Amino acid sequence: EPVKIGALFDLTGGTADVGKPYAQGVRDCVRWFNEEKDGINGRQIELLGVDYSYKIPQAIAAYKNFMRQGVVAVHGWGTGDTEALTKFVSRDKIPYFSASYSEHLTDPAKAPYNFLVGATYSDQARIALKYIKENSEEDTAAFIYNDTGFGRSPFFPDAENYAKKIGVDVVDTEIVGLKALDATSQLLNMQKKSPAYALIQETYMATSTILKDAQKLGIDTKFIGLNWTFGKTLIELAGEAANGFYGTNSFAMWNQTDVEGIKFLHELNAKYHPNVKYRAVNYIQGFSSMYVLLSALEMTEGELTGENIKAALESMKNFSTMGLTAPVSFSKDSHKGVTALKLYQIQNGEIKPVSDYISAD
Amino acid sequence: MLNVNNIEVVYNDVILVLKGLSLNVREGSVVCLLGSNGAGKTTTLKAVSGLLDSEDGRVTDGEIVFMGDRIDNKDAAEIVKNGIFQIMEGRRVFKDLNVEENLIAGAYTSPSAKVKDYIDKVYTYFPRLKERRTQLAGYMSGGEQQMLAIGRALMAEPKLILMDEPSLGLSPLLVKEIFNIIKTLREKENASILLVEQNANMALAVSDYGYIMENGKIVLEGTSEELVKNEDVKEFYLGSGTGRKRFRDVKHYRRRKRWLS
Amino acid sequence: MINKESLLTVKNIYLSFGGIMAVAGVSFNVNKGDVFSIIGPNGAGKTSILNTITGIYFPERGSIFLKGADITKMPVYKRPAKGVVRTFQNLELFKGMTVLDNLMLSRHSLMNYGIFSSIFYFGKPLREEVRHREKVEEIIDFLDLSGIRKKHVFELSYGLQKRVELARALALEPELLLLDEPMAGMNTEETEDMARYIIDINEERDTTIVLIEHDMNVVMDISSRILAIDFGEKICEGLPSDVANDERVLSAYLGEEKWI
Amino acid sequence: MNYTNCGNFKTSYVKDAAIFQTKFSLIMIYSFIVLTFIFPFFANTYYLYLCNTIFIAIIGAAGLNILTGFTGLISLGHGAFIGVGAYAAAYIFNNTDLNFLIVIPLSGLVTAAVGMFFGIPSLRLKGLYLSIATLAAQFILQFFFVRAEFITGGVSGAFVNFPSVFGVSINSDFSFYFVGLIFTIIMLLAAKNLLRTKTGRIFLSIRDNYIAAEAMGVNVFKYKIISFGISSFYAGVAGALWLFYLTIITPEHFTIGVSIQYLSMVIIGGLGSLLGSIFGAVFITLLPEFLRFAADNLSQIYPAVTSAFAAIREGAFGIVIILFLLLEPEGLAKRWNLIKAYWKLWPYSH
Amino acid sequence: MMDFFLQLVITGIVIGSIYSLLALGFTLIYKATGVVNFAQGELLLVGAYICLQFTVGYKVPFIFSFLLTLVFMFFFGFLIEKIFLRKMIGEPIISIIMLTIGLSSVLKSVVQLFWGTSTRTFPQIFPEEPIAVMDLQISYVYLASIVAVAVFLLLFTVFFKKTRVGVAMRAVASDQQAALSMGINVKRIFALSWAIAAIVSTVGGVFLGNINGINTSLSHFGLMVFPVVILGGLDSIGGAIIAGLIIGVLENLAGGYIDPLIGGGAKEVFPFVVMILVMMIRPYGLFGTADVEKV
Ligand SMILES: Nc1ncnc2c1ncn2[C@@H]1O[C@H](COP(=O)(O)OP(=O)(O)OP(=O)(O)O)[C@@H](O)[C@H]1O
Ligand SMILES: Nc1ncnc2c1ncn2[C@@H]1O[C@H](COP(=O)(O)OP(=O)(O)OP(=O)(O)O)[C@@H](O)[C@H]1O
Ligand SMILES: [Mg+2]
Ligand SMILES: [Mg+2]
Ligand SMILES: O=S(=O)([O-])[O-]
Repeated sequence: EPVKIGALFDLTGGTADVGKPYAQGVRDCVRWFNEEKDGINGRQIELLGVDYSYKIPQAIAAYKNFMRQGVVAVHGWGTGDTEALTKFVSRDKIPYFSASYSEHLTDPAKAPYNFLVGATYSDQARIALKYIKENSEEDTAAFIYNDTGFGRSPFFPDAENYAKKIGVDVVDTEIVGLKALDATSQLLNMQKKSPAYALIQETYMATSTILKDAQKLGIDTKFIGLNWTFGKTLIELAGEAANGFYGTNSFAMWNQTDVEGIKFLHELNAKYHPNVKYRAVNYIQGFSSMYVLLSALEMTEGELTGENIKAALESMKNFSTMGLTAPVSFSKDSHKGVTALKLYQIQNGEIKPVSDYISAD
Repeated sequence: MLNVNNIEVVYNDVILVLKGLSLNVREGSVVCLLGSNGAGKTTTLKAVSGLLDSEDGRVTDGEIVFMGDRIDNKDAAEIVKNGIFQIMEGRRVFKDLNVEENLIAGAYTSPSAKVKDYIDKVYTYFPRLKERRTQLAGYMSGGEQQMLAIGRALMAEPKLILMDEPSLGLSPLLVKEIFNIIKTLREKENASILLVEQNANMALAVSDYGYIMENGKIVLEGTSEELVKNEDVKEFYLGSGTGRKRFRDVKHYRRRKRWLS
Repeated sequence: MINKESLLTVKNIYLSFGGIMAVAGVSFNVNKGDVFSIIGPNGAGKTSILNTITGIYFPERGSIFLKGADITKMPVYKRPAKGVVRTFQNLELFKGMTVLDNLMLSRHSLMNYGIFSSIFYFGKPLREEVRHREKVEEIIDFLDLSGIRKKHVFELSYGLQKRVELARALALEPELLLLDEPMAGMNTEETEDMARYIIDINEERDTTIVLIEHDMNVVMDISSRILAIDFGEKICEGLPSDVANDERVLSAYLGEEKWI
Repeated sequence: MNYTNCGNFKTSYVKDAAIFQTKFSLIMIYSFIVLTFIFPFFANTYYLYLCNTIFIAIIGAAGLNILTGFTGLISLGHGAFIGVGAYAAAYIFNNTDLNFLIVIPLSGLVTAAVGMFFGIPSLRLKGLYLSIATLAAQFILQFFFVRAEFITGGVSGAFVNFPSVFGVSINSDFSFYFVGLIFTIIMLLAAKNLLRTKTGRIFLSIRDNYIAAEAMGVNVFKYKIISFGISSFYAGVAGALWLFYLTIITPEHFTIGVSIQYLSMVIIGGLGSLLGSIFGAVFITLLPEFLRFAADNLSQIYPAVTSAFAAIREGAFGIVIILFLLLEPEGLAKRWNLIKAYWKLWPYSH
Repeated sequence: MMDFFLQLVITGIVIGSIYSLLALGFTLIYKATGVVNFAQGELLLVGAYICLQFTVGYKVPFIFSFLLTLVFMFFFGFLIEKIFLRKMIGEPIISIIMLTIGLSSVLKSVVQLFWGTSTRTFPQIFPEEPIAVMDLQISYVYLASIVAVAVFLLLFTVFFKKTRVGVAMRAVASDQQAALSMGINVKRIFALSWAIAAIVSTVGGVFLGNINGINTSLSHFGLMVFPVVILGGLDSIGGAIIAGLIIGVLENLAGGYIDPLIGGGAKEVFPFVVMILVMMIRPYGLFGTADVEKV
């Protein structure tokens, strides 16, 4: 009898451009377990993947359907669905992984069954602030975000408090919509405060707008983007303007072939998808996240009940993801799997790591 | 030039409105079609002009032949090109176009070189329209709108004009004027006219031939002279003879026509 | 006639649209029990006068009195309650509703129950509905609409729709009924019927009538007084016989032919 | 259907105005209601979930139909009004000791007030201009949901605990089903009564010809506002139910997409028909589920084209709507009536 | 200080010109067919992707692929009308609105089917170096869009006032059946207006694509132009253009002056607030024609 796992993907909705590679990563991981690792201790894994188009009612419908089919865990996707399902998964005791890096979803007191592989937005912002503190002469920063749960999550109140704590001056905050065509007025206002760095929480399009307008206006603030701002697509969109842009990214990149996990994924793809020569970072995210979930299932003692899986997860300490992320640890007090990451920078159209692992404590 | 043979018209696939109706219009003649409300006069005209289609109506039986061509269930646009133009009931001017633009729209099927001449011609028939040439048609009074509707027809220089109650809502003076225009049209414009009217006195006066319909069928036809003399026509359409009548003396609301089928 | 009580008084009203003077200083007085007709060429301003009486437009100058009370600036919707109700020149019915609902709607202001109670339906709302339904049935009977009461208005022929409009106005139990070309588009027989209805409404239902109509046979026959206007101005007012022989009326409106 | 004078006027007129005209239809409807109460004892969570969303959708759609179908005011802000109800419910529930059964109508009232406020432009605006003003309401309210953190909890949303009544916690699809069902029945009955009496006729008259309505003594503006109010009340109740079902809401639940979805319900179901609102709500709620079911099954057979199926599914939703409009432009309610008429005449119909 | 203001205004005009383009297509369809097109954003999307396919996929030089796209979109608009909207002639306006909503999901899914969901970029077409206007750097894309707006404005004004087809289009918008009785081929007019609208929005889409790349989320501009078309008056070509510029400028001024006061976000709701206020004073927008309602 197979082990059933539910998965919510966005293949057609508002976040499909990153949702698709992520889903592929999840699927490949399952396939790898099934075909080469003998499933979960001999039981095949059945992945019930559902494209919910980033629509919450459809996510809930899919979840109810998972329950009907008897899944042991769910791998979700965005902030909206993860939040909407929090109450249900805690009631039903279903471990729930997702790619929503909002910190409030990693607090076991509020969301006992939610787990996250990857640094939370708040941690990413903390790490960026830490980097600013250590590398800049002037300790001033601005926050640029969009007015959604996703956009505000890293900054208010976490990054704000942390900046105060370590002595970085947040001199300005600006709102730039996710689909903004221009950010001139915001950047002009920001320029008046001339922060040394600005943290950006957006997706590719708005980030590109910001970087291009900043270049046009001759703004010399340096920009650090959180994980969704950062990737090869940005370089295509922003061109020249992307040069010098920093990103906080908890995952190894496709071109870091010195990392064991990346080398492994190259091989895996050569076998499964011989035509595919490049994988976006989202693929690696999806793969890593599922890898941790499946490994926890393997480690679970006794039946695969929610409580047992949760116990297995909470006992994970410094679990190695083959270098795809910093080692993963969960505990009864924290469901953040990863709290350290490297900063990357775009240099001449290439993404290069520019720091060692920095941890956010 | 127009032969309507035994047509049946059905709305929405269920409502049978015309039940085997036939009529003819000879070249250069004015033919009037009389009948009470709901008899199917408008429907008849629309069947000829192809406007039924836009109301989910269809000619299901019989044929309509115009100058040798079958035109039943053809496109309205094509029928206008063939030379039939319907002046619709209720004027139907383009409310938010001005007078001149309404006329230009009427000339859609005419050669563009002639549009200016036609406009001038309409203005000579209706000087009032010239005064109002830049006014939005929707804000004109009923009579003015009717003039515009007739003017639009002239813009297409049709061979056959179908007029649906052109005197509706017009002042006595204008009614006369409209009928004079009809006479003029026939003499100067060389147009044949199929005229639907409630004002039977006038209609029979300007027409050569008349049909009277009830309930989707022709119940009486004849030359206008014959019809004017017919007792039933006198009673129900002309109002006892020519003189005015005392409405207070008419005691019963509904009397029934003798030819009721 | 002299002792008749005055119902509607229009004093020197003006109304213009853009550059066009639709009504230019018209005054007249309608007494209780009158059939008061307004005639004039197309575009003379007849409908515009009606529109000022019913409040669709407010006159720019001048005033309108109903039973001595100034109603010049009263909003449209308050006037029916004062007894002023109209029909329209081009049918303005509620096409998607049944004939019955058209008439019942008219009586909404006479119905005495609130929105909240209506959600429970039984009790007062139901009693009121039945009471008003009875009144409406009287009118349906009177105008012989019983065969079509459950029909949607858009299904009806033009002539019937005209009659429904009259019925809808009657359902409001008006004191002053304003009719804008009720006979337009009707044949002789139907015109006779309509004339008969108007006479009965006037005499039996005790309703004062202001009538706009181009059918001179009717106007001359059933009016007690006639006002003739042209270019928004009064050209003549008086008894039918006076107006019919007035030179200016003849030249502006009737044409050469004598009507009486 | 012609009314015939048969002596006893009173009972005839009462009968003439009854919702269910024949004994047969009355029996059918009672049996149906009984069945709906028995159903949850035999159904699994997934089906109960679908029913629960359908209940909420029916109430919301009925509300929108009152405004759009009956009064003729097209609203593109219904989703936001539903949001107002949900947030109001969360706020009241968390800050008072009131039972959620009281909180639900209260949030309806709050939403009605907000709806009436956003109805004010109807004083001057007509037709499409007004609809787009309601679109503005949608965006302005969304902004409010995000920014008025002290009331709405901002972007991280509002939470409540599972409510309970008579000591029973409404924390499962099974228990919520009864709450949803009862509210749906009450709300539909109230709407039906409202619409078959004075107010309903006034709404229709405004829809059909507002100038004539005014000339017949209708205070058009007042009733437009009332229509906004009633419609929003329904939205508010739907929103409050949604909150208590989910116990957590964020601004993302009440986007323009939701407004459009409700609009499709009333159009597909049939404008100006309460029955249509029910059909529309059922149809639009089940359609994506059905399409997903189909897509999933097909993907299992042809896994290589999984992503193509995903894209097609979105389009299929559009296609179904388009087909509906092309084939059934007057909505499902119309078709239902035709079917009913057919069976009434059976076996004499051809 | 003045500099700041000027910069905001100029950026506003520049962005506004894109809004104008998008609004124009919308207004065209409304004017001729009375249809409020909720699939406007998707038309734009299809246009942009087609152009991308020509330039990137088939390596056609941009200017040719742009022209090819316009031709393609002309027929595409034509076809859409023929397949989907033709049958709806005469149905209630709200059903037609719904149909365009359905259409929007169909078009979106077609785009996803052919081009997927990842963000795609045009090759460098306009010079990357912006040019300086009054101390402000403006990209060439925006200049091109301003020029396009001016050209369209001129073309359409003449078209609707002076040409017979233009007048016929307005006649159709005013009363379809009466237009039919004039011999106006209503179906062709409808198709034509969709064809033209498809072209206009394609121009907007291609410019948008050149600013920041394209993915399916670009279709959301279809909704964002509502304040513009309403402010200008639904049926006014000039109105659409002027309102586009006004909204662009207001948005930026709001961003510049109000954002700092309320902590940001004004830029996005402000157009809607302005829209409502203007509508309360001018119910048919700045240049829209009032419904003729004579009784
Ligand atoms: N679009 C339609 N759908 C259904 N029935 C229709 C339609 N148009 C007309 N009818 C019906 O067809 C019959 C004939 O209508 P028609 O308009 O042809 O009459 P008419 O002789 O022109 O009457 P009137 O003198 O009132 O204009 C009427 O009973 C009418 O109800
Ligand atoms: N809403 C309006 N806007 C602009 N002009 C108007 C409006 N209403 C009426 N007019 C103009 O005012 C004048 C008088 O119109 P009105 O409708 O009162 O004429 P009428 O006497 O009723 O004519 P008819 O007998 O043809 O109905 C006309 O020239 C008309 O164009
Ligand atoms: Mg007729
Ligand atoms: Mg008039
Ligand atoms: O993606 S939603 O619009 O459904 O939130």
